[in-house]
Amino acid sequence: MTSHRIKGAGRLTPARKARFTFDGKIYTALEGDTVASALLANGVHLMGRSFKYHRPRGILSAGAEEPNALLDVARDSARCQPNVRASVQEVFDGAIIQSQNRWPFLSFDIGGINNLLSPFFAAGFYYKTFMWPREAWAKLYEPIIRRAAGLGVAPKEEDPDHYANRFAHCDVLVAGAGAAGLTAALSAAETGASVILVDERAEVGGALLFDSGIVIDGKPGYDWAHGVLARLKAMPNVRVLTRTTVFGYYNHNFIGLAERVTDHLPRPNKSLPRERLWQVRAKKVVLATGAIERHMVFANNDRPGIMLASAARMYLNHYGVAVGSKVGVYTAHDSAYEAAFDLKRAGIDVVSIVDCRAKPNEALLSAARVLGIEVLSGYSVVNTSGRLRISSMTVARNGSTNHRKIPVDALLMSGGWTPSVHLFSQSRGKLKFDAENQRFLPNIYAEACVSVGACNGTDEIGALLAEASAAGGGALNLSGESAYAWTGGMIGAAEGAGPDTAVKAFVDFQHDVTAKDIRLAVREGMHSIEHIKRFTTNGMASDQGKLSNMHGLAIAAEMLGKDIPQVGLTTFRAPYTPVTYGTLIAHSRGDLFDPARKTPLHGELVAAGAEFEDVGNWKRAWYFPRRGEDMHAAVNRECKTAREVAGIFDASTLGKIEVVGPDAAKFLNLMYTNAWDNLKPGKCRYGIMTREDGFIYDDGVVGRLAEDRFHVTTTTGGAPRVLHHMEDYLQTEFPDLKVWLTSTTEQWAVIAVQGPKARDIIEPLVEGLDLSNEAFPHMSVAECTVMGVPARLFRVSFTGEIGFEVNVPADYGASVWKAIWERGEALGACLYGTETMHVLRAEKGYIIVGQDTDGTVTPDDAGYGWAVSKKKMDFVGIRGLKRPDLIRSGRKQLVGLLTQDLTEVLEEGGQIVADPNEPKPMTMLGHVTSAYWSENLGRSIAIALVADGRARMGKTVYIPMKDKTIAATVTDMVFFDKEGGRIHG
Amino acid sequence: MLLIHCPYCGESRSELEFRWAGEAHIARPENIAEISDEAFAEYFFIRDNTKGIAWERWRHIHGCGRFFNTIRDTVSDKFLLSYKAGLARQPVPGASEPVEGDAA
Amino acid sequence: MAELATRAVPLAGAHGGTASVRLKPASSAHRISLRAGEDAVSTLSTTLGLSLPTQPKTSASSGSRTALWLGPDEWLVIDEGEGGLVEAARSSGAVHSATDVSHRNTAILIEGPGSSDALNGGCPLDLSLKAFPVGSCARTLFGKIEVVLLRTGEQSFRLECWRSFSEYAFGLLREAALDAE
Amino acid sequence: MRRKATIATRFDLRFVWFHERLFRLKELKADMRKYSVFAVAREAMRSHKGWEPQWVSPEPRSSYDVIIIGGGGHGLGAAYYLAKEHGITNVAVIEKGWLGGGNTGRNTTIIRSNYLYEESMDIYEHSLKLWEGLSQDLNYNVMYSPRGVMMLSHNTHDMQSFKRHINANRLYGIDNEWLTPEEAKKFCPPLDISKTARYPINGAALQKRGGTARHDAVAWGYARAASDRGVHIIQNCEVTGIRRGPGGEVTGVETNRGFIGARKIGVSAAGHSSVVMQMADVRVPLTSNPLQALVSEPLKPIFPCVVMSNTVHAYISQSDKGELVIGAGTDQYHSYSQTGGLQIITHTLDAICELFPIFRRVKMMRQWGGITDNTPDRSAIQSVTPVPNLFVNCGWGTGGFKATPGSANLFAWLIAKGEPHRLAQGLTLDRFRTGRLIDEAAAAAVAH
Repeated sequence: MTSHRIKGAGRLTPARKARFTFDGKIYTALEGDTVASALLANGVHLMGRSFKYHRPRGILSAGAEEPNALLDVARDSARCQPNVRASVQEVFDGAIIQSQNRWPFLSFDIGGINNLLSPFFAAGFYYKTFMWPREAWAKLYEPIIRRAAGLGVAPKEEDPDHYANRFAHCDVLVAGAGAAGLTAALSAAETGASVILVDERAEVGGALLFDSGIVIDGKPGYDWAHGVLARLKAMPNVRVLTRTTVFGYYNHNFIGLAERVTDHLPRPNKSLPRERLWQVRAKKVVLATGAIERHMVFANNDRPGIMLASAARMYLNHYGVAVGSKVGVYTAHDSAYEAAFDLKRAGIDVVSIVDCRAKPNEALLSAARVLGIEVLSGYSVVNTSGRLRISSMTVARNGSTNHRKIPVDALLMSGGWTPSVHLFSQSRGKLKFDAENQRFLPNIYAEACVSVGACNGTDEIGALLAEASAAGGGALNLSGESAYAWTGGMIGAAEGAGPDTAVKAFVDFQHDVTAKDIRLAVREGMHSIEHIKRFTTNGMASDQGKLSNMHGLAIAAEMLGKDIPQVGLTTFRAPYTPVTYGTLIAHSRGDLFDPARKTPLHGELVAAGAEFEDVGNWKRAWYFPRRGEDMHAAVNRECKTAREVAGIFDASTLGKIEVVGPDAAKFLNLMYTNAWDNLKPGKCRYGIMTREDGFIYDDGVVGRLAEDRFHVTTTTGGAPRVLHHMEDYLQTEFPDLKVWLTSTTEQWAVIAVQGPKARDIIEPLVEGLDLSNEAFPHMSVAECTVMGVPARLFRVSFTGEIGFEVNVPADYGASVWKAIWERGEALGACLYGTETMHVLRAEKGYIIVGQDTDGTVTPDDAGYGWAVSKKKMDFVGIRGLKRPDLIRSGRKQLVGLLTQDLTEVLEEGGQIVADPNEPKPMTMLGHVTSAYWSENLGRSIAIALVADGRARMGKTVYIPMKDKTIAATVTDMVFFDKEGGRIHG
Repeated sequence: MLLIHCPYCGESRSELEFRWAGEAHIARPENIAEISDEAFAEYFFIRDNTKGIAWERWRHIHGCGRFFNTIRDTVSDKFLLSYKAGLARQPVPGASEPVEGDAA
Repeated sequence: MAELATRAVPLAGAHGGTASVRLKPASSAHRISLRAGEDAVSTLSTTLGLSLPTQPKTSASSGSRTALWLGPDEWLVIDEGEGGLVEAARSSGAVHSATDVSHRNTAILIEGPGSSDALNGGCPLDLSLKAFPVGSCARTLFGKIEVVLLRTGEQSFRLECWRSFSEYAFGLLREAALDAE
Repeated sequence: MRRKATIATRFDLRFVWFHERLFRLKELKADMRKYSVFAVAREAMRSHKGWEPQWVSPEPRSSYDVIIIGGGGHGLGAAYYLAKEHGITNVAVIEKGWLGGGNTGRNTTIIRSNYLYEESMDIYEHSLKLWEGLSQDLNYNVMYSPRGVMMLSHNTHDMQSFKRHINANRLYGIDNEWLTPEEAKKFCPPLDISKTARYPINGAALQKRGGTARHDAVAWGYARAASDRGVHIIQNCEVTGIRRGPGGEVTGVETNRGFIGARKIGVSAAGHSSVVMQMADVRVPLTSNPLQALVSEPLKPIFPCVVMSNTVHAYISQSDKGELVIGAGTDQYHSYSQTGGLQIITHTLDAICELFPIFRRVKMMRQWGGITDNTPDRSAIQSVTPVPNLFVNCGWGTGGFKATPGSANLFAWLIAKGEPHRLAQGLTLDRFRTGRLIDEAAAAAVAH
């Protein structure tokens, strides 16, 4: 296909091709290619620009740790994804791929000027400047910085894809399906345990995908891995999830997985989720997450074409791609030799292995000799050249200034391997430093968890297999051998990275953090690794320091003259690699974001043309506009009709709790400020609930149905918390009381019929009950039959008119509502919604808890001191109510307000002052809690909390608004039918 | 997300089903109406907020509905014990010495 | 005599599911929330005609009636026949609370090989047959709502929820079913 | 190599010259301690080798006039103001870990002052005014960015509550204005204001002076400025006990580096305040809860302001680096673990994506947790204590960052004078006895 794909190498099928575009140019890939392998196969090394200096960057790795090659990958204008790692994303036919953070082109980027200005842009420079003049930061500097920063561009359209969630449980979750993970999973599965095996790659195998030198059970590693996979897949107790990242290790072995379901498919089935969130609770977790190869820190170590040795080996052995034709190697570790050997055997010119160690492994040296590869031991690479791709490396013997320039078009590097302890650390396990091998390893476990293989520092294949088998809980007897035992490695700056000059030796590629930045941070007093990280931004890029953390730490330790463990290690946090919001949200969007609760009468309300409002989770009818009416007109009409004829209202959302048992009254005595033992069956009472602090918590009408049965109502929003509050006291403080609580909010549809003709409307529908004033006066309750179904009828009023609340089993609600409305309509009644309900109750001075009170209001403040029993020895709130501040004078009290201009309706939330001319800050007396136009009174009315309000009756107060000041007179709260005769008919 | 053992259900269930209910073994004073302002503030507001081993209440609100008590290490978030409401303050499992505390 | 009220059930006409997960609203049933102390269990069992389960997560059925253990003093008793649950409980003479919740709850039947996967789209319980065998029941969560789950067969469940949450429950099941194996 | 460096230097000089001409700066102090564009340019020419440590970390003296326990923004700030405004320079800030390692470095950096109660307005507005000049005062760019904090209203209750706030703020002289949904969309274009949303937006309250700042810089800036005035900054020093004299008064602290004497002690230990206070047998009404936050991968500018919605529980802004910074809720239980549950994160993100559906393909890059110290009324405590010469500043809950300069400034006053400043009189411990709470939570569901 192209000259960079080597015939016979790799495991992809040459016949299965896919086409994609990169920055508008069409390329061909093979199925199974990553974007990185496909671009490399096409000879493309330049894939991105760095964050700060906009330096040209190519692919560095072949895995999740990639810091450089971040691309925008799209299917269409809505399905575009910024910051995708080219080394992870699989190519699919039709992919539209673009480079990021460059303008106008990737190859010529104006932002590259930052590279020239870099001496000015040292770590933390922005803390020291951009301060003058004061306004310039937000107006000038910050906008420029913000435009320059950021990598990819967020999609502009709503994501059309969907995502899924799955809760799962297992005995053993294995993270990583390399040699260790496969072994542990098989070992566990053979004991009958339920196993979930997870790997972030499309294929299992881990390092076996590139490491051609490993043989297990007599088979090449890759073949063995696929054999084990086949066995696992055949077992019913095993689930293998590939393309799935273990992104988070949370408390008590709760593990978050992100499975990429369709991002590799050219034309995914629409029913498939794009990604799936797995929330797994595992009895045991086996971490087999391997190790990540480190780069070498030296001058200009970031040019395209410079990459990790294992990555080059992966591109060759798995994808069949040559990363260069004249390849140099710079290493401190044995593994890079094997990469060189593989490349050489594939016919690629490997010009030199530069090994900074004085005495590399003799076996490797002789193998190199046999293959004809020059080895420069005790040498370092001190510089590179090449604008958009490396063209040469400059080498020097350690300690010498004699430089030799060697032309190369690729440079492989290895500083050794960093065990992937991210998940172990997330689980809050404690690490220890392995000084000999300069690495942190798992030490003290915080969860039921075990690390195996390279992430545990176990590198030798035989030991690894034995360790993994034991971790799985079974007893597999596997043999393994590798071509060479690996030794070596270094952390920190190599020769040629300094010691402390203008040289750019990159530690963190994406954030352009260099060795000298780390040194500067230390010089400025940043001695904690967390300070160094935050000051330099080392490890804070989207790769979260997978490559840079150890180097940064080592350079800081050297500067400080301390051992590495003394300098510390920054905390690893979830996610291991970035996770799409959509995946984390899964189903919770649109209608499934939050349940919208509808009453049993909802369909009838819709049919009647109701406008709705959100109250808590409920959809409630707000008002019922008729043709040509706005809200104001509709509410005025509803208010008038309700008082003159009758109004019908859906009150189903009121919270209802059935309190049953021989001690029911005793319990309510404790939970409400009122007394209940003297309430007779068949009667109702308005109750106020406080918490121990004495402030109003909830209110509602309570009906006693029998000696041992109460029907308690709560506010719409308060129902769940009131029930929880009651259960708390019942179970914890008063467990000896024989009483039980059951939520019946949704058992009943509640139809309120209020107004002079209320009785006429419902009477024909009610059986078995005399509704006359004498037999069934205000504040009565009875069980009866309505339209043939068992019902509870309340004679209660929240309007000041004769009122009934018809409770029927919810399924019958719509039918009964229809019948009531049919009769009501014939008699001239209306339907009304919450707005009219608010106006009518305000005309009567009835409060709404949560609107007129706010959690700082006592019953007495609200004018409901009468509802607090003076006789009871105890109730919840009895002591709180007596605290000094709750009984002091001058408290805010609920009062009525009448504006001096009748037509002026106050703003709810308006603040009240005594002296409108006081300069700011003004002394505020309180605020308007409710304010409406009252059509029945032909004027505006309001309720307000006012300091010492009841002592201010008749006085004028002021409500200063933005454009004017409104004068109002303090009054009592009953504006309509002050004598209260109407309620009794 | 915590895994919480409910002593009434006899098994461990996801934190999603539970609601935390504050420090355990704070008894409501028998003579609450009579206590001083200071004593009331102590009862209602002051909590140990222990760093380390803490006795606390949970409710299996979306399960069996019961309140119960646990012993949890607030540094590691590990549960050491769950026990039914009404039982006296339980000792820390594995602790060599009994822990002081009232039996409320 | 006034006209008789007619019944309108939640989720009327709701349908959904896939070949591997069939979803359907259950027909109306009688239900009580039954609360009683240990001492009342045997007499209540006798008058209700089934033995109230006393082990967590278990249920007991007899004829048209099923009692689900929800808590140490709490059962959801469902009768898909003639009803009479409140009366039966009352006739025991034992101290108890029986509250009619026939209309508060509604139920969705989930059947098919993917039914536990679909439920695990929103339910954090372990629904494997080992942890949640046939006859198991629990109050738990499904997405953002509280539900009561009863396993009626190896591949079938009954999900009870409050009526105003039933559209949400059905919607989430419908979506999760698409992702069930 | 050498040639390239020369080119870069020449360019830098031109940049500096341009900068100077543009703003006619006159300050040309050679003092190395002074930060300025000139100092940066000069250092650029010599590989930044001349910078001194931002603060010095001396061996502790045997005793101090004042010891502040807790090296976060509040504690460091209090030390700075003690030195600057009260002339008390024999001060040590003792930090058990690294400066700013607690909530200072873990929060979502929202700054605003549009609170409801006078006690809250007093302190948060005092703070906001200090924020406005903090970079210049400290000679350290804390990147205070008044880009506007917009709080979304979704229903009638929200509207009533917000207008109550707006009116109270206006009469108190604090900016806060009501926006229609269309105005809100104009101010923050990614916002979804469609009527069909599950929680449609019926308006918003905007405080234009609200915004964000760079959290680490606040700690470092205060540390540097305090250190300049002679304050000792002692890191990696854990207080293990508070020693008391015969009259019960404090005499110093036991630490893992030995005893250090003090005439006065100020505790400003955020989530660990109750632990420290217990060393002096003082119980404070606090619950420490995990509070989580997260950032996305860096993106080009897409989000111009700060948006909060208490109803759906979402807090979001975009950092100068391009990350979407999102505040999640508190976990329900009390904990010192600095970690929390995944469900808190997912719940926050579904709210964010409901308000901003275009963010569904954005990726979470990092999540973390802090420990918030919450009081029963969700307002802070700044108070004398029953122990003579022991002062406490805690209970800032989820709102501590925005309070930093104001809280530090008034805490310094409290320590210096032994009694609260006029603006902090309501914050004393006594309110839990009297019942005179400052219940912002009751008024607005969540104070953030």
